[in-house]
Amino acid sequence: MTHFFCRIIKDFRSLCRNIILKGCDFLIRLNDVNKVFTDGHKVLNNINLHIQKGEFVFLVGSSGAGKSTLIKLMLKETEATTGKIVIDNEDITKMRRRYIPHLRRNIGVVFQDFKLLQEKTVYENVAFAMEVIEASPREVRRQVPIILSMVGLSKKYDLYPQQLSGGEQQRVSLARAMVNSPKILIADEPTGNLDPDTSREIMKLLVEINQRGTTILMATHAKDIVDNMKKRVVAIEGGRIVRDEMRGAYCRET
Amino acid sequence: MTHFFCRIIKDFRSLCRNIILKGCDFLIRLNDVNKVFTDGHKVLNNINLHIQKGEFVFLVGSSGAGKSTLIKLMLKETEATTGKIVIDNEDITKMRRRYIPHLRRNIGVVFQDFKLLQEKTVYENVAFAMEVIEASPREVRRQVPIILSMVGLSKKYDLYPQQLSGGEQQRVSLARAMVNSPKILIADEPTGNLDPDTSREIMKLLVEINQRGTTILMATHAKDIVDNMKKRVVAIEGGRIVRDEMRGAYCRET
Amino acid sequence: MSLASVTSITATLLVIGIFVMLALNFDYIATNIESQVEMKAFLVDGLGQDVIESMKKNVESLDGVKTVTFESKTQALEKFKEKFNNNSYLLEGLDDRNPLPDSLIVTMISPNNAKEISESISKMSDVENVVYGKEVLDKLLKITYALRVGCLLLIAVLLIISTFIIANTIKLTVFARRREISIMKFVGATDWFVRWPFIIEGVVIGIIGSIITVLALSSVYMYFVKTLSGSMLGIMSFTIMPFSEIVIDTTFFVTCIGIFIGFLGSVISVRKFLKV
Amino acid sequence: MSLASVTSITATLLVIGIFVMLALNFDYIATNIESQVEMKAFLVDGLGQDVIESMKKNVESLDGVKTVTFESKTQALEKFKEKFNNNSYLLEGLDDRNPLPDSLIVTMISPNNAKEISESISKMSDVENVVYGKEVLDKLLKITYALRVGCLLLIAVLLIISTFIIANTIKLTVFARRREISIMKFVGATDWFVRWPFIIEGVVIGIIGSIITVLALSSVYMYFVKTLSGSMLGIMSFTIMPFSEIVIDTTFFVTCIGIFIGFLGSVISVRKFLKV
Ligand SMILES: Nc1ncnc2c1ncn2[C@@H]1O[C@H](COP(=O)(O)OP(=O)(O)OP(=O)(O)O)[C@@H](O)[C@H]1O
Ligand SMILES: Nc1ncnc2c1ncn2[C@@H]1O[C@H](COP(=O)(O)OP(=O)(O)OP(=O)(O)O)[C@@H](O)[C@H]1O
Ligand SMILES: [Mg+2]
Ligand SMILES: [Mg+2]
Repeated sequence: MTHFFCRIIKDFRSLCRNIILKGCDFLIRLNDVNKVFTDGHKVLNNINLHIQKGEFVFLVGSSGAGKSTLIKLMLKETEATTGKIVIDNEDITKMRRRYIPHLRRNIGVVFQDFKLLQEKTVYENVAFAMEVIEASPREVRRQVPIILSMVGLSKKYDLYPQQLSGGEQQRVSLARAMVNSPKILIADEPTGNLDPDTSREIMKLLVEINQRGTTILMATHAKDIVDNMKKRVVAIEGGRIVRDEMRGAYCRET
Repeated sequence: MTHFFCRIIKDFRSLCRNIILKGCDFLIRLNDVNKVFTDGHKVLNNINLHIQKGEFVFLVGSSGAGKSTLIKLMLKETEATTGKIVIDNEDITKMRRRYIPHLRRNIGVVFQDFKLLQEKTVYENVAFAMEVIEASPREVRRQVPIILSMVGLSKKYDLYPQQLSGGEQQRVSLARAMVNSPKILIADEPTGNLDPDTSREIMKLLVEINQRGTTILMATHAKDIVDNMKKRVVAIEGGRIVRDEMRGAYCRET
Repeated sequence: MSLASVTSITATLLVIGIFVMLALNFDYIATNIESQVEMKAFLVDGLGQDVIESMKKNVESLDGVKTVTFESKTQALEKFKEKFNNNSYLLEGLDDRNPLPDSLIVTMISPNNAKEISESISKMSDVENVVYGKEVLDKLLKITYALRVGCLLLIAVLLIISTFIIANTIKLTVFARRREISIMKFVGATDWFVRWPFIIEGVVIGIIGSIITVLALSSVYMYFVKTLSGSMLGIMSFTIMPFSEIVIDTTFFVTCIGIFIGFLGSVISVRKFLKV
Repeated sequence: MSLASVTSITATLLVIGIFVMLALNFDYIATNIESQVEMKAFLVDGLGQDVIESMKKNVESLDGVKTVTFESKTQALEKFKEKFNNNSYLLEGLDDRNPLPDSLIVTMISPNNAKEISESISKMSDVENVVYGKEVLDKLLKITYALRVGCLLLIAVLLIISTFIIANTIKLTVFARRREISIMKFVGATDWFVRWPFIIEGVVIGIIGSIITVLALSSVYMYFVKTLSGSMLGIMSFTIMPFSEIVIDTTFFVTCIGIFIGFLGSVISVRKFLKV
């Protein structure tokens, strides 16, 4: 009897959720996503995450919690084992291979390991991201220096990644992620190699971009930053979402 | 007249310094080190740094200040333009190429970009550092698991770097740096990808190693950690040492 | 890294080019030798000039006949004497009772037609006998056929081997840039955006390799032709292919192969690393 | 990646191997043909059996002479008849007044000695004349010499080309692992610690490539020998080199080259990336 009652409530709740979700303008929608690696390690466990257009979301969690894996799923860098991932109204789990570039052009990413082209200069690395989406050369020449000065690298434009400090590389990666004004900007630990002052500058920049309408998802370990910003915080632990607060802090408020 | 007087004082001071320095057991000695890159960029400007055996030194400074460059000089990854660098009583600026491996075996390094071998597993990456110094296979089999459990990676021993999270890779790098119990342990941003809890664990580990006699030089942006530890802090700004305090904090105490 | 690819492709094309040249020359010489095969139609004694002329015309009109020359008894004896000047004692007393007949000397377009031609001529009136060294010719044809097939096989094998080598070289070049490719894909580049530069590079490398190869081979060949025409040619009963002729064939062949290999190598090699 | 290196080295060794086999065969055949060159010493008529025997002994004792056979007038005539059976009208009436002399047929160890031998024999008493086709022999020697030099040159060129290809392949393999090498050096590995695995790999690849090449080549050759001995051999006046003989030479040659190239390629290629 209780069992039956429970089931009705459950059904009803999921029904309500579906109605609500359909109504809202969710840019990113993960439903019951699981990720099991070939070695049997279950990295993501039943993830449900919905992010609206224009939100600023922190993704926190201890090292190895599954933050980067979650991001990789959204980029189709790796496939979800089960579940549904909808980005910008497209179900990417069913997406065909040749539409993947299209998906990635809508998402600017600061990778945790930067992923800069070693054979290209700072300028070329950023310009390259524009060339990929077939921007006109004039636009490239106009836009790239602006972005580089925003991240404080105007003077380093013709150095190669090898000749940059860790923090500078990270900022090139950020510049590249921003240059096409993507709908979604995903940043994996974008201040890990930056001193507090530079971090603050970068965060200002992100907030600014966010206010202009870009949805931002940022995985980070920087407690200060998360605590100060008072934005939505999604905490992952052991592959599960353990907390999702609208004006949260790095740690659970006690 | 004043000029002459000044010069005498200066000479006397340098004389004193030399006597004092000779007397002490300095493990790392940098005298008037300059580093100018081929593009004319002066990254290190007249650096004088002396570190005694058993010290724990934080190297702080904003992004691009020259911290990593300083570390690279000590490893002879790059050459000083002028100046003298003495490590463990050997002048490494004059060191011959074939003695470089010997130098590097005395220094364990956590690189800012980890520098893990992609084709080797976690275990092999650490074991490899021991094989290089011709440790016996028995010793390798004994030592590596101990070190891996110290950094909290016992379970991940047979994964490849590609299959690890950023923080886990960082810890592998740390394990590799420690495994040979080097005289000097240099860590470039060893907690950049770690959450506060794991960071604290790692710092505990470093303090422990330090207490067992290893000299530690750690470049970092983690204000909390530096402020909490109350250790010697060397601050670099624009290639110059601007501060060197025995029980310092991340920022200048005001 | 392109340097490695260029030298590899050049090296490979050189090997193929050398072989193509050898094969072309071989074919040229074989054709040459084959075309030297003559057929002799011995005629009955004492035919009039006009009869001989009309016979000549008849023979000339046969399929596969190249030239027809008349050789009189006397001419035949002169030749015979020249040939056997060592054993001159054999010819004593031949002058006054010349046993050799008049004959028509027939050369053919291809020795493969020898049998039919000889049969046709035999059937004509006033022809006593047709001689053309059947066994020798058969042997020659068999040998040249075997060698031609061998040459083609060898070139085919070389082509396969070269494609392997080049594909490997390009694969390794691409492998060395696999990170670059994956990063491009992460930033949203389409497969073709990534592929084009590699393909262009491959084709350009192929063209450069071809040019170097053709230059090297033709200058060496020119040198050969020069030195050989002085010393060796007189000794052998054949000439090697003239420069102007071989250079066109070789250039065409080598350039096609170079471009093809460069293109294919790139396409195949990049494919594997696009799956990101 | 080792797969790429193995196929590259195998491919290259195959080309060289094919050439070595061709060259060995060519040399074998040339030697064979050269050794078939005969010299004929015509004797004055009517010598006794014992005189001829002692002459034979004398000639045999000359430097460079391999065999000496006596051919009587009658035997010579038989041969002559056989040879000219087409033009039999020439021989009418020769039987009763046989103009051919007795002769000694001399074969030589090397045709290079022909001149001296012929001179020595001419000086003997009762020898009328020595014949050995001076011009033909000279031509043959010149041609075989030229072809031998050509073969050696071609193999040398192929060797250089192959070394290039292999060095490039290995260079690219090492290039793809340059990060690995630099990391090893950062961790304190000595140059030799880094180099050894590459060298061993290079040599092993060389050996594997050699084995594959030798197996492939020798099975193809064996097949050739079989089919040829049935059909072609009868046609030509020479045989190709027997399997057992060529296989040893080729194996030796190919293996040496394989190991050498693998070793050298590794050493050279790694060097550049050790400077960290
Ligand atoms: N290909 C793989 N095969 C097996 N396990 C993997 C693979 N990729 C990732 N993992 C595991 O998944 C877990 C989560 O990794 P992830 O990179 O998502 O962590 P993270 O939250 O980004 O951590 P960090 O903050 O340290 O970067 C890790 O424990 C890692 O070992
Ligand atoms: N090979 C090079 N050529 C030119 N400039 C270089 C080269 N290597 C480093 N630099 C410059 O030297 C400066 C100092 O770099 P370094 O890596 O030492 O900084 P850092 O203090 O470690 O910074 P971070 O905290 O961001 O890692 C940077 O501005 C960088 O651009
Ligand atoms: Mg991560
Ligand atoms: Mg740094």
